Amino acid sequence: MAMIKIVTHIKLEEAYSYLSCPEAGAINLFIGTVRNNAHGKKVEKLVFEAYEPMALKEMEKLAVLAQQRWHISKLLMLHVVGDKAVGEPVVAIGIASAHRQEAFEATRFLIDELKKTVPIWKKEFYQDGSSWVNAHP
Amino acid sequence: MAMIKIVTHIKLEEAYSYLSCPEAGAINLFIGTVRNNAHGKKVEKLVFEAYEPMALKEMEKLAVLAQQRWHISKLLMLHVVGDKAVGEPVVAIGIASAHRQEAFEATRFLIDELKKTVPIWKKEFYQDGSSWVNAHP
Amino acid sequence: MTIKLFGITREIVGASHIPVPDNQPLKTVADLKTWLYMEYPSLKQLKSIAVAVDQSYAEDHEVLGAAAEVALIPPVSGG
Amino acid sequence: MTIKLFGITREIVGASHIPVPDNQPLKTVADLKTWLYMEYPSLKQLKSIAVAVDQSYAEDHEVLGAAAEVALIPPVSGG
Repeated sequence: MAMIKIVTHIKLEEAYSYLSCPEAGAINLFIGTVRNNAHGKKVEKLVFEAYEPMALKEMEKLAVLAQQRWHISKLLMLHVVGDKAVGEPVVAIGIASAHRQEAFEATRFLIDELKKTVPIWKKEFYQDGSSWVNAHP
Repeated sequence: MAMIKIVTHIKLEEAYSYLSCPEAGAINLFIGTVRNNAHGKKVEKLVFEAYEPMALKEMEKLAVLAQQRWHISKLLMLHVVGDKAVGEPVVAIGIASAHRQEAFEATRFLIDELKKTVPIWKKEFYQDGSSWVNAHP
Repeated sequence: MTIKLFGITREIVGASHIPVPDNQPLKTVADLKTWLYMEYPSLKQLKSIAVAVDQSYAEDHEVLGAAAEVALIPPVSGG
Repeated sequence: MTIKLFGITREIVGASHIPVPDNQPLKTVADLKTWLYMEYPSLKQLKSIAVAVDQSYAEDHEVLGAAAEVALIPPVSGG
């Protein structure tokens, strides 16, 4: 079972309720948040943009890969779009599994791969300008 | 900074609020919960008992080791005592760090070590009896 | 054919879509890229551009054919 | 001296403390263990028993001395 969504706000309680289930003894939840600095610059906010239908399809592909590789009870992938202030959650990856090793490995796989393939873009805003992350060589 | 506690209930929102901070871009939260079965037996509840002052000291030692080994913004270790029904959280390990690798590695280290050294005991109750986990050869 | 743009490609081009003139014989993804870099040379400043055909990554040799939806995917940076 | 008991050791002994008679010359952790296994042979059925002195794990050779608090630690199973 998987919950995969592009949202404007990540609600932790909702994520946890989805993951909680009687056959899972381990829940691992990774939350990526907006850091106050990047490359030595003070960050004021981030703006996320997604190619939503394709982003959802790519996330679903990753979910299928993870479910083939590990024994997973519940899988959750949420990513935000829109403006996000320092401290706010921007991505949540959650795995519920019988044992903890699977939860750790699958969470790590999903966030690593999400960052490589899912068509979502982040623009950093500083006091003196802005830039699309990772766009230039 | 660390929050280390023995509690009767783990409150997820409280754990997350503690971990959230502007300099951390990564929060990893592991929650161990009561599974509905163990060694092929249906589990009805668990009862946890702790040697509290020593358990807290051992958890603090692990926190110090983790903070020496990884660059950690916030560290959280909560463990319950008392009766716990299927699905309820029994342990929470949380790490907030600038980057996700540190959060994953430190979380895993802390739960692995907690299970080895912290004086807390779990008794499983089945329909037809009960047993202290891991006590016998 | 129309090409969807996101993030920095949208900003560079100054629009959320590029219309491809009907007289352009763009058979493959590679043809599309060649045409794009000619029309919008500033796209060359990006680290990479991938092409999505019908919401899946497409290799250079793939034929556009009757693609319902084509999009440029500049380097992703989610998470 | 009194020894705190938890979990299965508490259940086996049937009490949360074991009083050690004053006439027992228990100098080290090893001496304590030897005495315990004699007095409570059923403790031998456990996978292991560690001893905590003043809330820290103590090795067999360590001297109990003026320990304020001694406890038995059966195999832990937290988490």
